[in-house]
Amino acid sequence: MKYHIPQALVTGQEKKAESTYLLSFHAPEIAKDAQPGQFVHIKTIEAYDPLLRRPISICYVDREKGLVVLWYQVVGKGTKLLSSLKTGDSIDVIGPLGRGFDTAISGEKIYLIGGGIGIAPLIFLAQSLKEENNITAFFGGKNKEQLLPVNQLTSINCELATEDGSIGHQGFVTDLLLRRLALEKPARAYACGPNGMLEQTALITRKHNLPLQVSLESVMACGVGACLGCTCEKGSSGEEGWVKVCKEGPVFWEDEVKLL
Amino acid sequence: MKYHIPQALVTGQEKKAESTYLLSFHAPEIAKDAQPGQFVHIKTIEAYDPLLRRPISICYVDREKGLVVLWYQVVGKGTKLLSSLKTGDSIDVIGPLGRGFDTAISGEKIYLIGGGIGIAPLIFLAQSLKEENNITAFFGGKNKEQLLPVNQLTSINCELATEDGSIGHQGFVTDLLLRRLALEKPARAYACGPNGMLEQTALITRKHNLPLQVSLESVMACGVGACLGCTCEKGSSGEEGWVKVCKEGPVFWEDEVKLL
Amino acid sequence: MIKPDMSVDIGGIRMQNPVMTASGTFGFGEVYEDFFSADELGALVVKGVTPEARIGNPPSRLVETPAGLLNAIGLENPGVEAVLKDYLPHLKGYSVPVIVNIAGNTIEDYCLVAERLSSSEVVKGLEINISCPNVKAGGMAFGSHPDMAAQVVRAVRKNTKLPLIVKLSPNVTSIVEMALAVEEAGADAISLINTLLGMAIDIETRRPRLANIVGGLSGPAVKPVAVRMVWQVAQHVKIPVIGLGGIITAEDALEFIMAGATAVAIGTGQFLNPRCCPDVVKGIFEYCQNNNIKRIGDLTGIAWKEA
Amino acid sequence: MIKPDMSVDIGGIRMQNPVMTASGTFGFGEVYEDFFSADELGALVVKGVTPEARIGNPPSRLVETPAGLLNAIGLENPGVEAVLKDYLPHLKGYSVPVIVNIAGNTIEDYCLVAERLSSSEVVKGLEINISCPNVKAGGMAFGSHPDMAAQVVRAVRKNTKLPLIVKLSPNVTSIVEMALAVEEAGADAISLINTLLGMAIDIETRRPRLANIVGGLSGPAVKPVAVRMVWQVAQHVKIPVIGLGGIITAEDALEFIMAGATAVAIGTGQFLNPRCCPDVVKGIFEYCQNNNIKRIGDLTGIAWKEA
Ligand SMILES: Cc1cc2nc3c(=O)[nH]c(=O)nc-3n(C[C@H](O)[C@H](O)[C@H](O)COP(=O)(O)OP(=O)(O)OC[C@H]3O[C@@H](n4cnc5c(N)ncnc54)[C@H](O)[C@@H]3O)c2cc1C
Ligand SMILES: Cc1cc2nc3c(=O)[nH]c(=O)nc-3n(C[C@H](O)[C@H](O)[C@H](O)COP(=O)(O)OP(=O)(O)OC[C@H]3O[C@@H](n4cnc5c(N)ncnc54)[C@H](O)[C@@H]3O)c2cc1C
Ligand SMILES: Cc1cc2nc3c(=O)[nH]c(=O)nc-3n(C[C@H](O)[C@H](O)[C@H](O)COP(=O)(O)O)c2cc1C
Ligand SMILES: Cc1cc2nc3c(=O)[nH]c(=O)nc-3n(C[C@H](O)[C@H](O)[C@H](O)COP(=O)(O)O)c2cc1C
Ligand code: FES
Ligand code: FES
Repeated sequence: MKYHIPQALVTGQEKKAESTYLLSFHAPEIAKDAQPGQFVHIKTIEAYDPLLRRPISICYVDREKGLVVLWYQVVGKGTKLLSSLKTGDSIDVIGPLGRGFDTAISGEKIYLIGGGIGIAPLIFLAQSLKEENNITAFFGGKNKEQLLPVNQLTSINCELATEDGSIGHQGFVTDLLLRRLALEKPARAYACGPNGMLEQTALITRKHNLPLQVSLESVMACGVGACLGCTCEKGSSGEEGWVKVCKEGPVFWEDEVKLL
Repeated sequence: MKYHIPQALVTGQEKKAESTYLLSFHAPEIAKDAQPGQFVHIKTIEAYDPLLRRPISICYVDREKGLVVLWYQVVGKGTKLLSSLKTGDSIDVIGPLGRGFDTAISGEKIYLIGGGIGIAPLIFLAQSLKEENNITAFFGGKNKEQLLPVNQLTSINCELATEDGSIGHQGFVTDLLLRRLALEKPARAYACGPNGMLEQTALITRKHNLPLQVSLESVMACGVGACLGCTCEKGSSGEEGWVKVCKEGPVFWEDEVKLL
Repeated sequence: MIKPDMSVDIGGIRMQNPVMTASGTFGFGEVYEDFFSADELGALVVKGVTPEARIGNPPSRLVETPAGLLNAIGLENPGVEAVLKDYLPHLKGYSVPVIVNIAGNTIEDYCLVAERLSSSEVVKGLEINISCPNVKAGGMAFGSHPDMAAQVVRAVRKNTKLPLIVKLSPNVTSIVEMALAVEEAGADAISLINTLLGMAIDIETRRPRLANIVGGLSGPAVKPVAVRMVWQVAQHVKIPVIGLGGIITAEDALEFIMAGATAVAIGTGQFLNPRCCPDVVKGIFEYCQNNNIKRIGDLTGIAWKEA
Repeated sequence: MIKPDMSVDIGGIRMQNPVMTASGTFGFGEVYEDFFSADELGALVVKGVTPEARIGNPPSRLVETPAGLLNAIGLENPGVEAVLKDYLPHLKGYSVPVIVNIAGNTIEDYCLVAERLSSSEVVKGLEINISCPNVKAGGMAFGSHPDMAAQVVRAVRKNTKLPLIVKLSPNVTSIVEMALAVEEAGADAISLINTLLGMAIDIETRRPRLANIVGGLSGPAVKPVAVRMVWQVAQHVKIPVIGLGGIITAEDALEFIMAGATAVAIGTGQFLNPRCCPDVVKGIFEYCQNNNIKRIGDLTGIAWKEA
C-alpha cells in the first residue's frame, strides 16, 4: 500500500552537521508499512519550481509514535526548501515507495556498508535486522561531523572511516571491509553510497562470493513506475534493457544492475 | 536613487486580521529616501515560481531606525510567501520606486480617502503631511478588524466606514466624504483603494472642484519603467495613449488617467 | 445545487467526465491503483505502443527545468503483441474507455499496430502519436508536415474502425494547418499538445544532460503555449479537441476547456499529485455547480464563443 | 589566476564581454542607470523601433505564468524620428556598442527605419525583429517563412552598412531552415529566441487575460526550448549566434554558450534582478577563471564540438 499524505506534520528538524539534517514527521501509515530500503517522495514547495518531488530514503521509523525520520543533505533547491521546514509545518509526502532490502534472513553474520548520506537507509535496515542477526556496519564519511547521526540513531557495532581521519580509520570504508573479510565470512552484505564506493564494494564482494544488495539513486519524476524516467542499466543477470529504480528498486541484488 | 537590497532583514511580521499583515524590515536607504506613495518591489522566493517581484506600497517608515513597514493582504501565492517570513529572515527588495504623492502643500485642509488595503500608502502620506496641514481621513473596509492597523500606525483624525457596520458608518467611505463636503471645502484630496471607490471619489471631487490625487495598481514586471507592461489609459489631460503606473505613477492627478 | 452533466463525447467515445490521463504518464493503467480508481476518470490513455518491443533511450532520461520536465524516454514499450497479451487483459476490469497511444517509424508500423489493437475488445479508441520528439526516425517527421500527417491518418483509418484521435506536435509553424490536414484525413478528434522540443546542458560536464541530447518539455512551463494552440485549433476544426500541457489543477483544466477543449488530459501533473486526475474531476464539477453550468460542454470554447 | 579574455565579435561589433540586454526589456538604456552602468555590458540592445510612433496594445499587457511571463506590449515606441532626436543622443555617453532593434509591417518599413538609423553615429548595429508575436500585421509573418525572412534581410542589407543581426521566432517547424535563409540573405548574426506564442484565460471572466488575446512567453520556462534552438542553429550556420530566453544566472548563460552561442542576451531576468546583466558578466568571468578557460570563445559550442 502506498499513501499520499498532503499534510504530514513535521515533528522535528535538527541540523546535525554542515548542510546535514534529521527531519521527522508524523505519518503513522507510512511508519507502519515501511520496509527498510524504501523511500518517501516529497513535494518541497506548493509552487512549481522546483517542480518534482524529491525521493528520500526512510532512515528510521517509530511505529508506536507513527514517526518517520529522514537523514538528508542539502545539495540543491529542493533539499534547501526541506531544511527550512520547522516543527508544526506540514509536508506533502508519498510513501512508502519502492522495493526495499531483502530482510528474509536470520541468525547470520551481516555486513552493512554505507558511505555519506548513503548510511541513511542502512540505519533502518539495522533497526529491523539486529534482533535476529549479527551485524557489523562499515560506515564512511568526509569527517566525524558527518557521521554524528549514526550514534544517535543506532547502537549497532560500527567500524568508521573518514576522509580526514577525524574519527576511525583514515581512508575508505572498503579498506575496513577488506580487512574484516580476511578474518571471517559473513552471509550477506548490504551497501548504499556513492557510485564509486558501490563499485569498489561489488568488486570485493564478488571476489569473496558474498551476496550483495545495493540501494541506488536516480533522478525521479513519478516515483511509482509510471514515467519510465528513472532507469538504470540491467546487470549480468537479465537481458538487455533497463530497470526502474523507483519501482524495481531502489534496492537491487548487485548482479541485477550494471554497477561496473 | 533606487536601491536593490537582496538581503534586507525582516524585523517583524504581525498578523492583524484575516489574511492581513504588517511586515517591517530594515532598509535604512529606502527608509531615508522614500516619499509617500512610493512602493517597494519584492522578490517573494528564490525559485522562479512565482517569477515576478510584487509591488507593495510603503505604509510607514521609521527613518531613525531605518525601518520600512508594509501593510498587505494575502491574495495569492506571492503575498502568501511574504506572510511566511519571520523576524530574522531576509527579503530581496528594490525601492523606493515610482512617483509618490505631491506633498508640496502646507497650511491646508486635506482629505485622505482610503479603501481596504488602499489605506496603506495614505498612512505614510499622513505621517508626512500632518505637521503642516489639517488632515481628515475617510477610511473604509469590510469590517472593524480590517481597519485595526490604522490606529496602530497613525493618530490622525479618521472617519471610518465598514460594510458590516462593525465600526463607524455602515456603508461607503464616499458617503462620509459627501457628508463632509457639504460642510467645508478642503484644498486637496488623496485617494487609494478599489477602482470602484476611486471612480466614485473622482465623480464627487470633480463636482466639488476638489483637486484629487489617486494611487493606482497594475500588474507589474520590472517596476522601473523598462518593460512597458504596467500601463493604464491616459486621462483627459493628455493625448491618446498610456501611462506607466510604475514610473509615471503609481500616483497620478485624477485627470492624468482615465478612471471613468 | 444543480448536478452538472460532466459527460463528453470524443469522436464516439462516451466519457463520464472530460478528464483523461496523458499517454506515457500512467503506465498501462496499473501504477496509480493505490491512489485512486481509474474508474473515476473520463478515459484512460495508455503508453505509446509500437509494433516491436522498444527498450527506449539510455539514461539519463529526465531533467527538471523551471516549472517543467524534459523527458527522453524514447517510446520504451513491450511491443503490440505483448501489450495485447500481458497488459490489456488487466484493463478489462475498468468501466471507463481505454485508449491506446500508437507510434511507429513508418506508415506501415502505425497501420499494423492499429489493426492488431482493433482485435481487442478492451480498446475503445486509438491516439495516433505523430509527435514524439524522442525517437530518431518517424514520429516527429510525420508531425511536422501536414501532408505526411494526413497520410498516416488516412492509412490508419483504413485499418481500423476505432475512433481515431490524432495527437499533434506543438513544434510547428502553423498548428491550425496541421489540425485541418488530419481532420480532412479522417481524424475523429485532435489532442494537443505533445511536448515542446527542448534540451539542457550540464555546465560541469559540458555535455547535454539527456543521453538522447534533446527531449520533450512538459509541465506548467508549457501551459501558455498549449492553451494558445487549443484556442487556435478549436476555432478552425469541427471535431473535438483534447487539451493538455501543464494541467495541475481544475483551474488549469477549465482554461483549456474555455479555450475550446472538449476534454483534457493530465501527464506531468500526476507526478506532482498522484490524485491529480480525480482532484481535477472534482474541481471542475464544483466550478460548474458554483457557477450554475448545466453541462460541461457549455464551457467549451466559451472564451471565444461569447466574445 | 588567469584573466580570461571575455571579448567577442558579433558580425563586426566588438564587445568587451558576451552579455547584452534583450530588446524591449531595457527601455532606451536609461531605466537601469540606478542599478549599474551600461558600460559594464557587452552591448546594449534597445527597444523595437518602427517608422511611426506606435501606442502599442491596450492593457492588460502582462500575465505571469509558472516560471514565465506573457507580454503583449505591441511594439509601443516613439517612432524612428523621435528615437533619433530624443533617445539616441543620450546613449552617446556609453562606451559600449548600441544596437537598435527594428520592426515594421512591410519590407519598406524595415528599410526606412534601417536607413534612418544608419545616419546616427551612436548606432553600431541593427537587430531585425521579424518575430514579434504581438502585432497583427507584419512581424510574425516574416518570421514564419524562410523566403519572406530572407526578403526582409536582403532589402534591409541594401539600405544600411551596419552589421545586421536577425532575431528569429521560435514558433516555427524548422529553426535551422529559417537561420540558413537569413544567413544566405546577408545576416551578420542571428539572435534567438524571441518569445513563444502563448495565452492565458481568466476562468472568472472567461476571457483571455491579455487584451491582445495572445502574447509572447519569456523567462526560465522557455529556456530549454531556446537552448535547443541555439544548439541546432549554431551547428548549421557560420555566422555568430546570440542566445537568449530565460537567462537569469551565469550558469544559464554558460548553457547557451556551450550550446553554440557567441553572446547572450537577458530580458526577463532583469525584472527579477535589476543587476542581472552585470552579475552574469561576473559569473561567466569567474567560471572561466575557475576552469582555466582563456577565451570565452573557447566555450562556444563546446557541448557538441568536443562530443
Ligand atoms: C531512492 C532514493 C533515496 C534517496 N535517499 C536520500 C537520503 O536518504 N538522503 C539524502 O540526502 N538524499 C537522498 N537521495 C538523494 C536526493 O533525492 C537528492 O539529493 C535530491 O533529490 C536533490 O534535490 P535538490 O533539489 O536538493 O537538488 P537539485 O537542485 O535537484 O540538484 C542538485 C545537485 O544534485 C544532483 N542530484 C539531484 N538529484 C539527484 C539524485 N537523485 N541522485 C544524485 N544526485 C542528484 C543534481 O544533479 C545536482 O548536481 C535519494 C535519492 C533516491 C533516488
Ligand atoms: C503600486 C502598487 C502598490 C501596491 N500596494 C499594496 C499594498 O500596500 N498592500 C497590498 O496588500 N497590496 C498592494 N498592492 C497589490 C499587490 O501588489 C498584489 O496584491 C500582489 O502583487 C498579488 O500577488 P500574489 O502573488 O499574492 O497574487 P497573484 O497570485 O499574483 O494574484 C492573485 C489575485 O490578485 C490579483 N492581482 C495580482 N496582482 C494584482 C495587482 N497588482 N492589483 C490588483 N490585483 C492583483 C490577480 O489577478 C489574482 O486574481 C500594490 C500594487 C501596486 C501595483
Ligand atoms: C515521461 C513522459 C512520457 C511520455 N510518453 C508519451 C508517449 O508515449 N506518447 C505520447 O503521445 N506522449 C507522451 N508524452 C507526452 C504527454 O502525453 C503529454 O502530451 C505531455 O507531457 C504534455 O502534458 P503534461 O504537461 O500534462 O505532461 C510523455 C510525457 C512524459 C512526461
Ligand atoms: C516586456 C517585453 C518586451 C519585449 N519587446 C521586444 C521588442 O521590442 N523587440 C524584440 O525583438 N523582442 C522583444 N522582446 C523579446 C525579448 O527581447 C526576448 O527575446 C525574450 O523575452 C526572451 O528572452 P528572456 O526570456 O530573457 O526575456 C520583449 C520581451 C519582453 C518580456
Ligand atoms: S520515477 Fe517514474 S518510473 Fe521511476
Ligand atoms: S512594470 Fe515595467 S514599465 Fe512598469
